[in-house]
Amino acid sequence: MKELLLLSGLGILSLVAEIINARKLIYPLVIIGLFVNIGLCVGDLGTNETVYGMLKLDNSALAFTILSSLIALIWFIVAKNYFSDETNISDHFSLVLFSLVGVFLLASYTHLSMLFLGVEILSIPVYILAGSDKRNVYSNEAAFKYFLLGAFASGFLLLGIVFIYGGVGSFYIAQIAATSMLPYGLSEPLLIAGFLLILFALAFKMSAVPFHFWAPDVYTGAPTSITAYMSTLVKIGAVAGFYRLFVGVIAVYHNYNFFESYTTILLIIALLTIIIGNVIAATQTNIKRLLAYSSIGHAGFILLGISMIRPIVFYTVWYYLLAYCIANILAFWVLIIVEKQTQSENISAFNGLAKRNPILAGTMSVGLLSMAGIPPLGGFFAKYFVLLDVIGRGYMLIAVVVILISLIGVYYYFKIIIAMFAKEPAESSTLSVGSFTKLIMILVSVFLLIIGLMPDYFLNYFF
Amino acid sequence: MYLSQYIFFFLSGLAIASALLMILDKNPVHSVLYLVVTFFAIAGHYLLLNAQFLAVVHIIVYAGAIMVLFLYVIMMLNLNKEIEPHKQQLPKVAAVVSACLLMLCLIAALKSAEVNMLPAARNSNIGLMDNLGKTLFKEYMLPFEVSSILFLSAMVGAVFLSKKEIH
Amino acid sequence: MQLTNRRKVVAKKEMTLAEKLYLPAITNGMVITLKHLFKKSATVKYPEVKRVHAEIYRGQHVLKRDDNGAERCTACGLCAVACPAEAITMEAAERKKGEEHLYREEKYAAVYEINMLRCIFCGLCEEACPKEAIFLTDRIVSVDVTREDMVYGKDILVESMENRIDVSKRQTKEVLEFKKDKWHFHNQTWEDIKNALPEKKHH
Amino acid sequence: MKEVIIGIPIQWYIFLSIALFCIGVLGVLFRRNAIIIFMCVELMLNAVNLLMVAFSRYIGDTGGQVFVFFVMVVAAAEVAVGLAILMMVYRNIKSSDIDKLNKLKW
Amino acid sequence: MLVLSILIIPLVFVLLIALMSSSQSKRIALLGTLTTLGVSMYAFSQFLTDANSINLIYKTTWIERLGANFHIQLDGINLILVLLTTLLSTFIVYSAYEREIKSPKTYFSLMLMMQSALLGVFLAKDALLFYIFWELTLIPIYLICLVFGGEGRQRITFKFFVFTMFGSLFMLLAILFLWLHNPAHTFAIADFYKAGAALPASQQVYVFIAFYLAFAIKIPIFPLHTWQPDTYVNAPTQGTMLLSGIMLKMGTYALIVWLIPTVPLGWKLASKYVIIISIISVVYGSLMALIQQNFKRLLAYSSLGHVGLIAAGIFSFNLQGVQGALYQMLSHGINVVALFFICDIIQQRMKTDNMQALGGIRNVSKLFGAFFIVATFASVALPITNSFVGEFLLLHGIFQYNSILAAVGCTTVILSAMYMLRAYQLMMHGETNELTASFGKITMHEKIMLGALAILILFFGVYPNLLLHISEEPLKQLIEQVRHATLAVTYSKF
Amino acid sequence: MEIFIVYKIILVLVVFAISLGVAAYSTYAERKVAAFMQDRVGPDRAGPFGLLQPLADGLKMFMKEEIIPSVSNKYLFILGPSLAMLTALMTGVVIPWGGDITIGNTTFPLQITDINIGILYIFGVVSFGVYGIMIGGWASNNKYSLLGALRASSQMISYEIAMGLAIVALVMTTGTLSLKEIVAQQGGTWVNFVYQPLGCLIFIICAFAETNRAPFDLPECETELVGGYHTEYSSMKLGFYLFAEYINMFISSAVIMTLYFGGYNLPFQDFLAQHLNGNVLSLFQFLFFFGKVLFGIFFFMWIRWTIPRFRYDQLMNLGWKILIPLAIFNILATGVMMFALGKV
Repeated sequence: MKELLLLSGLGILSLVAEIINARKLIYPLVIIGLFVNIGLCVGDLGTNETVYGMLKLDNSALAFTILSSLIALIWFIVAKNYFSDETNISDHFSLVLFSLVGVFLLASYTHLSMLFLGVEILSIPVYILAGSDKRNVYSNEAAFKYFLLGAFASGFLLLGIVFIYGGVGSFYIAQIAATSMLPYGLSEPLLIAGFLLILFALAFKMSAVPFHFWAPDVYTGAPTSITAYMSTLVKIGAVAGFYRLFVGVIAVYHNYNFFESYTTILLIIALLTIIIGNVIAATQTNIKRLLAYSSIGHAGFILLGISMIRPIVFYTVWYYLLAYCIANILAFWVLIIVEKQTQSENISAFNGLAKRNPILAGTMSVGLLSMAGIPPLGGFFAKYFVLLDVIGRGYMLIAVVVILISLIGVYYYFKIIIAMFAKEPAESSTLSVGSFTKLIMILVSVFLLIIGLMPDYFLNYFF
Repeated sequence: MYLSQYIFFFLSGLAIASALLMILDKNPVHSVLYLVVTFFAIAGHYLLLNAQFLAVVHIIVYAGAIMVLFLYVIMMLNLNKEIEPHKQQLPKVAAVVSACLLMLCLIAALKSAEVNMLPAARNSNIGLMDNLGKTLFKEYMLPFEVSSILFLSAMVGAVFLSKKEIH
Repeated sequence: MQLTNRRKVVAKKEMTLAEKLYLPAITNGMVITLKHLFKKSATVKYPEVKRVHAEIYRGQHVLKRDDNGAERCTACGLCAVACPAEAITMEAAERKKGEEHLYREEKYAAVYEINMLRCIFCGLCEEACPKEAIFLTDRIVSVDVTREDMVYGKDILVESMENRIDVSKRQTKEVLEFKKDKWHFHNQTWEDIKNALPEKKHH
Repeated sequence: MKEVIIGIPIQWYIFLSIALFCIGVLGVLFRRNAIIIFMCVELMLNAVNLLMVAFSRYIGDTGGQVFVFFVMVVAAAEVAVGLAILMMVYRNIKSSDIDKLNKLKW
Repeated sequence: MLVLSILIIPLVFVLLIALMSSSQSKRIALLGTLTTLGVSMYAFSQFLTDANSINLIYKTTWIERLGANFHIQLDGINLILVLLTTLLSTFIVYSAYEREIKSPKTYFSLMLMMQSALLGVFLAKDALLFYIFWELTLIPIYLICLVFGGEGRQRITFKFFVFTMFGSLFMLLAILFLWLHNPAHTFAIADFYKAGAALPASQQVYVFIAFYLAFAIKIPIFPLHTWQPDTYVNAPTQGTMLLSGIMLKMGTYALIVWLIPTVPLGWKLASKYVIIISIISVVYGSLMALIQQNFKRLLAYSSLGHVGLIAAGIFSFNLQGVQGALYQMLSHGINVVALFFICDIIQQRMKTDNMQALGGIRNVSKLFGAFFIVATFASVALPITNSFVGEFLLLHGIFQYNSILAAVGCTTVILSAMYMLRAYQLMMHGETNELTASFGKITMHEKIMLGALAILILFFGVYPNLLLHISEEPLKQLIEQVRHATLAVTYSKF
Repeated sequence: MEIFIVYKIILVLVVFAISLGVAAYSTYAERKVAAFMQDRVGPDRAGPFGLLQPLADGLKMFMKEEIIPSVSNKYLFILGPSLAMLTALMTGVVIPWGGDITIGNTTFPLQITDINIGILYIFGVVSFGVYGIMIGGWASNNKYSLLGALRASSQMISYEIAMGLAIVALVMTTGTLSLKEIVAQQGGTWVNFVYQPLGCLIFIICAFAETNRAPFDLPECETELVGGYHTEYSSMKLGFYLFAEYINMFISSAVIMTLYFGGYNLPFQDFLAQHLNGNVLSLFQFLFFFGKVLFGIFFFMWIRWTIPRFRYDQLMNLGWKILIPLAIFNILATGVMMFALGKV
């Protein structure tokens, strides 16, 4: 409850700040607020607080909340430029914070209404943010496509929810789990259809493969800061939402026949996502688009992780998200800086970055290496945990395929690294960034290294 | 045949027919009006299901606010021209086929579905204001509060998007 | 220079709270309208009740005849020149033998038209006429449905001997004085002009 | 068959809702005019609402009907945002044909 | 703690380099490698006094939920490799001491990181840790090659990277597989041995293949070697030294410690084929070396031949073979560093390493010629050079396994003599031409470097027992363990 | 049962007739009131005091030429005024016109139907009412009509919100949505206006806006838009629009009186009930209520002929920046008061 109040309070506060002419205050307040939020979550660990019976702040919920707050914190530092426009500053702040509320709800819901509201609260501000570069046709188009398809997907989400409701007679996850265990199969068709539809809808939000068509366009069209937001926090939200449903209903009774086949569908989606995301990413020359497809590939990995979840192993997804988001946001950070200076999103804009600013190149490399899954960065363990589950379930062939596909990932990430380190820059001037930015960049990179070196240290808090 | 069945078929026919007309009519204004008719048919179903409160709210929200907004935008942007000159047939066919497939799949899957009745069912007054209010403000307090955030963000967003930029 | 004390200084000042509320002002306005509800109506129900005209009411024109029944107008055109609305047109003609009883002088107006849609009833024509031929009367110009019908010709304008229009009220002493004032050019006869000219030497 | 309303089994409502929903889906896929697509999405939500109310009535649980409120809330919010986006797009490209929004390839 | 400090000291010096000015970085780097060398020597002495000293083990829980420990230990087998690494690192850093380098801070930091990672690979006693260090070595060497390498480096280094990555991912799969079939769910090497040996034969073969892919690419062995010559040629000299002097040994070391004892049955079933492949690799490498025109490329192929023999010796897996392999790893490292340094000197001065264009350098610099001939003899494995001991033991081991294969393997001695002497002849003898006349004297720095290496070559050639003695006992144990496992399974099969 | 249905049908017809009649005479009354306020006489030719004027006007409407512009959308052009009329007439269904009439043992309430969500019903119908104007304005295919329609819709939607919020505050105090119930609650000492003065004010203002009456008659303001949404209309279709406006006014004032000013309750009702026959009392109640409603209509006219029309931005400012916050404040204040008085 405290977290919810804090986040929404911050959002409202940033609206109020506009009225009382305190725009300068918003930024530090938000940063402090997010820190406080992390603190509150850490303090709540183990309490299992329930809010009106609709939310349950168990450890996994808090873990996702902490993750989202952390990423949001970094994002706010990364996207500082995005908030430089004085006229709209409080709008942007409040929208971002409100969508964080959505993430929180998705991370902790125990009732399907909160799933639905969470998805919407998460999405609606992002629709707007995607179009926040109002006079840019690309941004418009991004917002527009994202909105139309998002609304379309929420229709499916709702249909799924209503089917489950019809089959169970309740929206509570615990009840759904209990009912789905019952032997008689009268309501089973409804349950199956419902779960499938919810899967499709959330797969859409996660940009998993048959539902991924929006992602590259939207990611490319939206302002780069917002793309960073979408590819990290929105994904956290969607994954957390799906994770809760899956763990709460399916993983608890994973021996039940129906859910095995459900897992199979999930597995197919995940595999397709990994393959298509990575293969198409390898053909891209626009970095935003490349990162978009790569994030599709990572979504596939996450889905694979979810589909393999067993009641005892809960942490893979969280850890994957942690590593992926930090790495991704680092890459976007550098992209934002480079894009601002060169006005280009092409790989060639990165030519010789190592000469122009070694810190930027280093940071980008750390991010990309982590996403490529090179130890000892966080991305390695993320993939490692997933693979462990996959092999543990006996899907050896899938593991082999996934590993081969991730080599493609190595290919396109290294394309950028080669450009940075081995190619000659188009212009020889150095690309300077503030010392504070440098410091944070190094800190975050080191953090990514540390979570790779000591994954247990972070996981033990929550799982 | 019972009276309720006649009513059901009438309303369903109306709803489906006008929904189809909505997507088939070239003129957006007509589409809006057909959709309004569909909404009225659905409201009729609500009444049939003894959910008067919801029926009225449905009319107020959908017919009274949302569709008016649509109409407003169509009129303001002058979209009544037929902007779809012609497009390739293939996507159209694909659209029809996939939608029909979806329908067939769902119907086939759910033809034997049965709702899971709670023991305390058969309370026909659930649609009444009192019961709804009690549920809303006791059990569903949090979603109620949270939806205010949703509204706030939608409001901020809509204002932000339609604000003219000052240069 | 302040002529009246109705002048108000209109300035864009910050409104007080009471003014911002508008409600007192609205109530004020409503009280005013309510008061008018009980005021005597100012309407005159026209066909039944007619309002008395002023003595010098300027209504429909008349072209006078002299006591012998001859038209006074000589088509000099001064009225047309004087007319600010350019409502008057005329065509002059020469009097033939045997028409002396009809026209007072050698020249007369064969056509004389006043466009009543243009006329503003200012009375300048009356003032300009040197022959006391045209007068505005207290008759009301009736309405009509076509433009053509609103152009009055001599058939309407010239008075008939049976039903002569009394214009004596318009020929008050002052008016007559005025009409005779030689200072005005149009009141001067040819003789007057000749007399006024300096004497010329005759051979 | 459990029939709460005389003569109407729940399947009828399920079928009706699915039909309406699929018409909505069809519209989304079929039409190119953004505003119509948007309306079709509304139709989909309404089909769901109808089913929700029907279920709620047949189950005898108030929750479903309350849920419908939230769906309406969300629909209203979506409309506000969606139309704002539509206006913004229109301002730039003077059309609401989604085929004209092809600057970014799919 | 002592053993941990071996890992950490280079990293500390990396930090120091980052803090100091770039002109200081080479000194700090050298200091770092010397310190590490000193510490490792101290550890060596500790080991000689008490092989089970607490100082030589560092173990702490790392990822509890996976049963992964941070376990590093100095034992008789990896001691040689640790010494090799610290020793060669010193030389490698020193070899860059008087070279023009674009950004020395980065260059030397990367080298120190590389050293640390390599030490990690050799010291790790935990599969996951091993894997991570294994992968970790990739990044610094990749960057060294990419940033400081020659023309066309982008494509070539990338090929190198993808090849090794490809292999190591299969190793990861194998590790995961073993972990899952390990009832204790740990990564400890002892548990791995148990778990691996308990697998049915067919699965052992799969695991063997997965591991083999990773190691064979790294070594490299014949069909998987295609990344090697180009990379060697294009990498900066220090990179080449690192690659050929130390990194190759990761693969061979892993064969001994991680592959064969883990899946003994797999080895049993596959050894025939892999030895044949290794021998093919030997012959192929030597023949290719024979026809090269460029000295560096020649060295690359010769390296392929030498390590092929090492691999063959390991796969024969008897005491002589494995001991020979271990000893040859050390020797080959020293030789290769020496040769590449010589190559570097030539390239620096002549701007080419095309042997046909050179000649008569000996006439210009006698001392250089002398050093060159020592290195050449070492590479050819003449007695009293270090390689002689190693190759002799290797061939002996292979002979025990299969005499025909050994005979074929013996050709390497002849062939290497042919190509090395040819190279020496082409470059050193003959008329001094216009180009080589400008060769000049070798500098003090080069003298020190080459002198020290020559001393080492002779020292290890004369006094091999120092190291052979140390590795004997643990290797015997290992071999016995493998033999036992294969026997037990074979009997149970029938 | 059957007699009940017959009774309902009769009642519907009566309410229908009354609505139309009142609307018709409202046109007359409007002109008269305007005349009086401007010190004029007003219509007085047709019949005594011009009382037959509405009939003459109606006749004129019927006799005039039907014009449907050729570029217009025919069906929608006709649908527009029909919808306007329909929604205007539908509202009267839930208003309680008086107490019950007892004949024999059967009780006939003077209300067509007492649905438990009466206020919402009215609200729903009103919110639907905007379609008539929008469709008509759009179908005319005329700039002025379209502008009028757009103005109408945005105005009505904007003011509906404040109206709804005002009603929320009222419902908080009454605790019911049934109009009959609300009227019954005001039978005692105080009418709701006493509890909800601010809400009442807001509701009245919004009612003005919803009926498109001055000072909110921007959709049809002659000086700017010729005739607004009904520029292209003539004959009885125009008549429908005009009629609908007057019916709306009638119903609005009936609703205002019901919600805030005691409905059909008589002063000293309890005292009178002891001395009068129930049916007679109901008759008195009806008459009293009708009187109130007529006063309401007069009030509408009074305002119209007093206050000038708003500018469009002023209209929107008033709606969004003043009325809505005020209504929310009203809800808050009501809640606080109820909490303080211990009525929650």
